[in-house]
Amino acid sequence: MKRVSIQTADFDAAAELAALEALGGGGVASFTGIVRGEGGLTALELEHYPAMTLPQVQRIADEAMARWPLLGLRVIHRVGPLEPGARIVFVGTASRHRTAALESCAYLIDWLKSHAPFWKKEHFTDGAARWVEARPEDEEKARGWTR
Amino acid sequence: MKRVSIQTADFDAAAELAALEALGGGGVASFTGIVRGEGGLTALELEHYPAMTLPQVQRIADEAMARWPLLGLRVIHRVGPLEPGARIVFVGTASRHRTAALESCAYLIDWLKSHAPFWKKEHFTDGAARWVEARPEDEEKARGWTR
Amino acid sequence: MATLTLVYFAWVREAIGLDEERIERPASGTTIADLVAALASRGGGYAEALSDSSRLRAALDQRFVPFDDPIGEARELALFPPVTGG
Amino acid sequence: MATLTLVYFAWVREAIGLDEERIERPASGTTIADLVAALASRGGGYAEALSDSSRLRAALDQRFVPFDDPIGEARELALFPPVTGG
Repeated sequence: MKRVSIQTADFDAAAELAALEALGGGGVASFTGIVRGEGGLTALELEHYPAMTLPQVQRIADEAMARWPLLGLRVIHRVGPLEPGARIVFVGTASRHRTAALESCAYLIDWLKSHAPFWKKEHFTDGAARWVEARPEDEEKARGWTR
Repeated sequence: MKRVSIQTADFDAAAELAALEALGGGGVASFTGIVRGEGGLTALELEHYPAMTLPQVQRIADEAMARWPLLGLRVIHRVGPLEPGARIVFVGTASRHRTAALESCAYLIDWLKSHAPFWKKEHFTDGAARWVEARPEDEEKARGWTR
Repeated sequence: MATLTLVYFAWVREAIGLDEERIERPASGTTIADLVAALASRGGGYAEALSDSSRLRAALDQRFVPFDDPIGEARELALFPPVTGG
Repeated sequence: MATLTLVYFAWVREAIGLDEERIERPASGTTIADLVAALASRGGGYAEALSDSSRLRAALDQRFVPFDDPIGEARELALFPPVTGG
């Protein structure tokens, strides 16, 4: 199982986990990213590059499938305006081996952060808006996997 | 939030994830261990050391809370007889930072594997039974966190 | 005449004021850096968005590429800030 | 007379045929290794379970400890194989 979705709608993390658990593996790892509501943030807007996003995320997913013995992998990335507390991204992996599940989950989120064409804009209560700046440590983290 | 349970009953991984997501952090990581049903396995029996288990798992949880900036942490470990496909263990962590959530989740499961008083016995269709042997790489993995 | 579609995202899009535009495709040996410098020299929002290429990333036909890659026969060049998804 | 409760788990418990038993607590300087060797010399299931201490782990009053630790004033010694939870 390898499923990748880019969508505006929310998703049911429980159903995604259940599908991964049903693959018969020994371990399921997941990561869910949530919009933080700090500093008067009213909305996080996610822009993306539609022609590129899905193929690029699929490429990252293929990379993970090639690198670890996975029974299944699920990536959901939302786009559009999101409220504080909303889910942004879900990565779930299932494997016979816990290390493969955990590592591939971390790999996928690190690569989504630094190698998928999404951009975040923060909107605040006072009307201000600001594009989130990339953090150099995110790119370093992704590069760490190529060592 | 820091909650640790040792129980025979199954648990609702979705509800656990939802509680962690509601803590306002940027990321929630989880790991769920599942009984593999290979080689004619009919049941996995989990024995533990009741007087020691909960204090010891709490100690591991405290260690994780001290080491990473976590908003919350949830550990559930089941004991008793479990069928193939059943959940054995759940570890969930929430943090403002995805790396803290992911690393502490991996740390917790590595330490539960090698430093909590549980023992697994496998029962097979032909009536045979066998105590699972500890894998040296599990102890090494846990030791890796002390470097 | 071959055309090259330029697509812009995030604050690059906002500064230029366009989602995309078409231009005549430059000679195939032209690098992305060359083209970006030419676009920046238009001034205004272009200069604002494209003058400092260290703040920019590029994708050629939906593949991330370094700025010293030639444009070749590509049909789409995307210019944008470093990505911040996940 | 102070007593020491011995508790056994997994195949150690099965080989000995007991969950736990009480013994007179040895002199406080006695190490776990000393006591385990004495228990193994009882023969039968004890010998089977306890002769090869490299296959065993111990907890003294619910704390994992190495085999060369003295028993001291402890009230409970648990003997078991390496753990396999998680």
